[in-house]
Amino acid sequence: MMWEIIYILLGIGIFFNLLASVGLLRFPDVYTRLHAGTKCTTFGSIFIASAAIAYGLWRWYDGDKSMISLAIHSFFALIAILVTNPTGAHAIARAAYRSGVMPKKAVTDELGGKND
Amino acid sequence: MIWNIPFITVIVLIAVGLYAVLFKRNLIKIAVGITIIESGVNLFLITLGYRKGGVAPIYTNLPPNVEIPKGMVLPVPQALTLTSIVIGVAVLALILSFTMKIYEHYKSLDSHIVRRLKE
Amino acid sequence: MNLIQQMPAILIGMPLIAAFLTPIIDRVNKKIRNGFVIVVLILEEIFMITLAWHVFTNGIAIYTMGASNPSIVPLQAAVPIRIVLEIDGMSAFMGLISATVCLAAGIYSISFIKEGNGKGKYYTLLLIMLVGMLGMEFTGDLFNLFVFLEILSITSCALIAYRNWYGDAVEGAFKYMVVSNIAALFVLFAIGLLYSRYDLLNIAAISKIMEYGSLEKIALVLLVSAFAMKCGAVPMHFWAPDSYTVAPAPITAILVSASQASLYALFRTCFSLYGNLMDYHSIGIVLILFGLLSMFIGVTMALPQKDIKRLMAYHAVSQTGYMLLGVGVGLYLLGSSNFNTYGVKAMEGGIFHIINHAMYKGLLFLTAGAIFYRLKTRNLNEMGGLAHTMKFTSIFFIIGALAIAGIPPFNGFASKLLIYEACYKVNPILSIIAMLVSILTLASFVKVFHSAFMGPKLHDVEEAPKSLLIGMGILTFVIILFGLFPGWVVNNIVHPAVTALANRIDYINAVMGG
Amino acid sequence: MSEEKNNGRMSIIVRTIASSVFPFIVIFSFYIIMHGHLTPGGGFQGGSVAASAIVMLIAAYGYRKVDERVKENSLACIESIGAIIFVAVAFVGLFMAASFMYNFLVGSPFFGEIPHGGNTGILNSGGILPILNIAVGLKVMAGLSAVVAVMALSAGEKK
Amino acid sequence: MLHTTGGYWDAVAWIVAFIVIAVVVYIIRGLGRRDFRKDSAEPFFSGVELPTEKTHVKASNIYWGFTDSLKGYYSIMKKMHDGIINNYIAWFIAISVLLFFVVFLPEVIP
Amino acid sequence: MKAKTIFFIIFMAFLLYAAFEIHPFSKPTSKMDDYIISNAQNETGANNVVTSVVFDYRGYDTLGEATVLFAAVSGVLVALRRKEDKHE
Amino acid sequence: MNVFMLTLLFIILSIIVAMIRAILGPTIPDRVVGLDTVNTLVIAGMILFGAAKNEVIYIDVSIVYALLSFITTVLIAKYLEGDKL
Amino acid sequence: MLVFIGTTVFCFILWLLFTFNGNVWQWDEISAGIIFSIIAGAISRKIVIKEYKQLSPKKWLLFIAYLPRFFYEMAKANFDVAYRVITGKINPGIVKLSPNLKNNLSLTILANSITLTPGTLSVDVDDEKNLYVHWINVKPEFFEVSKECKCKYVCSTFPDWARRIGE
Amino acid sequence: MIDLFSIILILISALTIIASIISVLMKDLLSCVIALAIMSLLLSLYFYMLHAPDVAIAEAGVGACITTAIFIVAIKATERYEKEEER
Repeated sequence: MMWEIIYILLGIGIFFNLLASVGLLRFPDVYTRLHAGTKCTTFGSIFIASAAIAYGLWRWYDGDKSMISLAIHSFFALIAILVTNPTGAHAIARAAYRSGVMPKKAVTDELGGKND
Repeated sequence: MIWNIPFITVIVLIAVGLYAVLFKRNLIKIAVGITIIESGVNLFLITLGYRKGGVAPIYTNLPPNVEIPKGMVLPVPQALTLTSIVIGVAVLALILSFTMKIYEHYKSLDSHIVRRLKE
Repeated sequence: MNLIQQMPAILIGMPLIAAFLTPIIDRVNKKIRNGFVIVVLILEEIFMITLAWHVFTNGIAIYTMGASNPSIVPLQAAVPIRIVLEIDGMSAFMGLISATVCLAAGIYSISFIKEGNGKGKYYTLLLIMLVGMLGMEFTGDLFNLFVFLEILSITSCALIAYRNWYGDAVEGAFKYMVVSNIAALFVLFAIGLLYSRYDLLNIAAISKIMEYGSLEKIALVLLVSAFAMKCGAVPMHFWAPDSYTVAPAPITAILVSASQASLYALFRTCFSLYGNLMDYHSIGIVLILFGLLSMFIGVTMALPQKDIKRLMAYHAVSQTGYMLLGVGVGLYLLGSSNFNTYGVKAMEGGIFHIINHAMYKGLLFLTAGAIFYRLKTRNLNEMGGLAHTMKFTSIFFIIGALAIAGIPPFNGFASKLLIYEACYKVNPILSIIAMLVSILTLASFVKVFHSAFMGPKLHDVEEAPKSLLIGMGILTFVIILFGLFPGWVVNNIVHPAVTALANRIDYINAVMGG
Repeated sequence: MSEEKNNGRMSIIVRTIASSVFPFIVIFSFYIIMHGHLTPGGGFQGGSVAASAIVMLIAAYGYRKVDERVKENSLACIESIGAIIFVAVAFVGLFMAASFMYNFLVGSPFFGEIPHGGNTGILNSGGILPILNIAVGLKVMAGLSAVVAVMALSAGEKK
Repeated sequence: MLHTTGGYWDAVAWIVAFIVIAVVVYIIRGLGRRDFRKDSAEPFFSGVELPTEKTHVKASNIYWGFTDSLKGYYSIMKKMHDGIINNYIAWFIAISVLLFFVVFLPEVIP
Repeated sequence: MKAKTIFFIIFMAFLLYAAFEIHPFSKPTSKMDDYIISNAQNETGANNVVTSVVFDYRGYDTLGEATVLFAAVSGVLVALRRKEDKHE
Repeated sequence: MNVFMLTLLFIILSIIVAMIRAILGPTIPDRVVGLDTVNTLVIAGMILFGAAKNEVIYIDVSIVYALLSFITTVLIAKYLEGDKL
Repeated sequence: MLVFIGTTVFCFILWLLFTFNGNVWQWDEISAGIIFSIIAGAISRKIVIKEYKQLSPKKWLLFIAYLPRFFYEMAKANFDVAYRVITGKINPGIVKLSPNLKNNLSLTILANSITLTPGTLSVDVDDEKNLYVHWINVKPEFFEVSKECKCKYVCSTFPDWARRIGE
Repeated sequence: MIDLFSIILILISALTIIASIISVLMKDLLSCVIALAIMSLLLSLYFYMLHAPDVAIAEAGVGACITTAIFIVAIKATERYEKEEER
């Protein structure tokens, strides 16, 4: 039972991570690539880390005491990803805009002219 | 079963770094090349110490059924690599600060121009 | 606690802790800092003489870092686990050179380096440089050798770039940094190869069980060429004139002995690590060729120079050739029956030349620095008539120039005589080239003396300040002493070094026991 | 233009996140340093992580803001102090016990516990190793951040 | 007393001899006519007027003949010392390769 | 330029030869390291053998490493220091 | 066969694809996006390897990366914004 | 002072979590934790928290309550991206939102949330705390919405959550 | 027989080499730095998989932050593009 849950979690993680990479290749400009690169990797990594957390908790429950710290440390890695990834994306997007990389196929650009 | 591919990786890394040092004229590129050689040598030391089926030589929360000492990778290369990494950072910082100063004086980073000292 | 037993560690640790204290003392008071550094350097010299005397009389001193009894290698493992410092005659000999030159340079720097926001760090780096040299010379461990090599090159580069308002200074530092770092990385690669083969890092322990296979050959080549580059053998000497020219004068004097530390590492690799296992004939010939090329190209490049320090730097390259020649002849003859007759003499000549070279080349660079201190130029064309006012400096310069040219009764003559006579037995051409180079050396120093000191009084300058004179005086004193009693020096200091270098078995047994 | 207005500061979001992550990195680096003899890590690793935290502040707030609080000279002094602790511990081994770098605390009451086999980790084991870890950590933290700070200052001056 | 391969060298004896010779020379010099110098003639420079002010030969001009006669050699040397950092490393590689051949040749050609 | 390339290739060929000559990957010779792994816990009291090597068995190297870093920081401070008023 | 290792293989494949973007990327921000993605994937890979080998203490490395990768991104973004440091 | 204590307690909790290995903590672990948390708190006391309000436990509970909702949005976002990756239908643009948030923390929470939620990516923020958002699928109806409602239109209830947590 | 671990190791080797080659060949120095960061990242994963977590942390701390920071500062103070000037 436990292994099945882990399989499912890992499967979802792999799917979204691969999706992120493919999206990175397919999208036309920086901003859309950021959508793929940030959202999907974060989401995929959440599932992969959750698999590790589940595994650690399970082993802990089975009596292997030290495995709890696998869960705790994975959880911290997860939190760190969750906090830093969107911030990094924001930083890149802003830098890209300020360094003159305009969004392609843009319908509207309300920031235009304000990058001073 | 993985022949000597890590060692070959090391040699290729050293080759790439040495290529940069030998053929690239930009001084920062030379620093990049030195960093790559450094990484290659570090990787070499680590690959020397790997033992099949070994775990890290740490006794805290050791996984069960580890044979001691044959079930652990060698610790000395890791210690050497740590020292080597620190030295690499120190050298890199010094080289790049020299580069900044050179640019201040010469207004160029081309090694064919930065040669007041010759003959 | 036996103090003489702990001396190696104290010799390394004391300047180190002084170097770490210097930035803090610098914030308190500048005068105290100068005094502190000088006191440490003098203590270092005294301790070094004590240790060297101990080593010359009692044989090899062993210091195991972190063991419960440092002077024996722990026997619970069959191989040395901890880092072992091994001070034999050669190490002590090199240590004496480094300590003396650093003392002279330290005193010289008091007035030479202007008081500014960098002087505290200057002294820190100078002390660490001393530590780097001593560490390289004392250690019996390959990786430790690499670490101290890096300490030495980093401090050297930082000090070469000390006058960072000159573009050339930074450029010379950059070149030296790249060159020495590449060399050090290949040394590390070679160490890794040896480690992969024997799972050991101790020089003596590796040497004991070494076989001369293809990995060892590659390691040997990398070690020899890297150390040869670091000691400035032609045709890998290009960094030497560049960096010697632009460094502050006292640093240049130390750089000479720093490159000799690399020379020491080269000799240690050839004699103690590989010894007569390897094909010593061909490596000996390679060293002799390096020596001949260095001597000839160095001196011919020196002749037309018009920058006084660059000229002297080329002479440093040229004089390194003598050492390589002498020791190369020794290596060439190692193991043959001729070794005990003239191989030893050649090595005595080469190694005696190391200390002589450090002294007189240091002195010459210091005099060049004194001229620079007053005139603010290194260009020989702008000098002239300095002997009218800078009397002591010109006397020191004459002594140094005569010594380097091998004019009796100064020390250069004694060592060159040994090399000439021993090389003559191997091949007369070697001696002839060596003598020719000596003549050209004299010629180029006549040129310097004529341009800088003779002639009409062109500049209105004063004598150099006292601390500069004291620094130069120390080296002059040593030169005259060695020139007057070369026999005593060779028998009591140089000969133990030569025997220590040539007897690989003693070196191994000191660590491995039996 | 924006150079004057921003004065080297990143956007408000980056700044807020950098501030909130800062104590996390610092306490984590302390954990790495303190548990160097138990888990992967040690003085150098923890020190470089802590230095990275300071680099992050420099990046997010601009050098000027950090310069107001930490001068590079005081960083150099902290580094000296770390190095002095290291050498002093080594010298205590020389003068009080057997030799330079002798691990004189193993077997002594406080730091001397000797674990056997795989275990969950005892903090007060390891003899002088934790002290050396702290010394090196202090040193590396101060040193690396001083390097970046000085280089950033020098680069900023030119513009 | 320094024993070399073919004999020995003693600096103190050399200095003593030097001093003795110097004293002898001085004595011999003292035996000569003291008034010789006073009425010695000016050196004859084949009719050219001697410059009254002191001149100083520039350093670059010394050994001009030497460098000029070895022009080919010096042009090669100047090309070698080109001050480009890449070439410095290239020389290191070249020497290593030569050493590799020196070390490995006995294996290939017994 | 051409000579440089040739020398470079030959040099790398020799190093590649070395890579094939080393012991097969993952089967190192271990004499010193086996002793260290077995005895590190008893001799130094640390669980992490790497740390006990870094700070105890090869502590002197670490001292050197710390010195390198110190020297590099001083070097950067020296190399990038501001111009002084009086030039030499 | 350990399922975590198998997952790691797929993660490596994703890294390959992300690296193509980092290599091709016409502008610097594109490359940085690639770098960021590789970063996150490596963190995931580290967690997986630690779990695969039952090594509890290895996860520290991934925390360090998760915290520090952000700094690289911010630094490059800062350079691109053209501010002084 | 309160800030210092808050940071210290935060650090101490983190330390305890890091060092938990299945057993109860040893006394030396805890004492080391206290010492180092105090040091870390002293270092970062002026950097982290600028307002005392943020220390209130109510905010933290709200934050935890916010997570499920956030996670749901994230899942939706990913399927959205998957859809766009496969079909390649994009209609991007940069739009300006005025969420009327007062302090930095809430703005940060909002920005990071909308970066991770469907179709939006925060690009810039100006001095009046207006967010500029890159929207992957700009709907034509958006331009007809009044200025106040734009924010709500793009990112549903996130501004309210951010306001409740941050302010 | 070749196991999963070896395949992964070979893939990481190839990626490391590619990243290093890219970092040498790029004309824009900023791209070089990014490639260098990727190389350091993969190298760290390599160390990690060879069971050297100590070294992996060190490489993480240094390669991810300090090296990149120093390089970027240096590029900031000098120039961004590698120029091939006439000889």
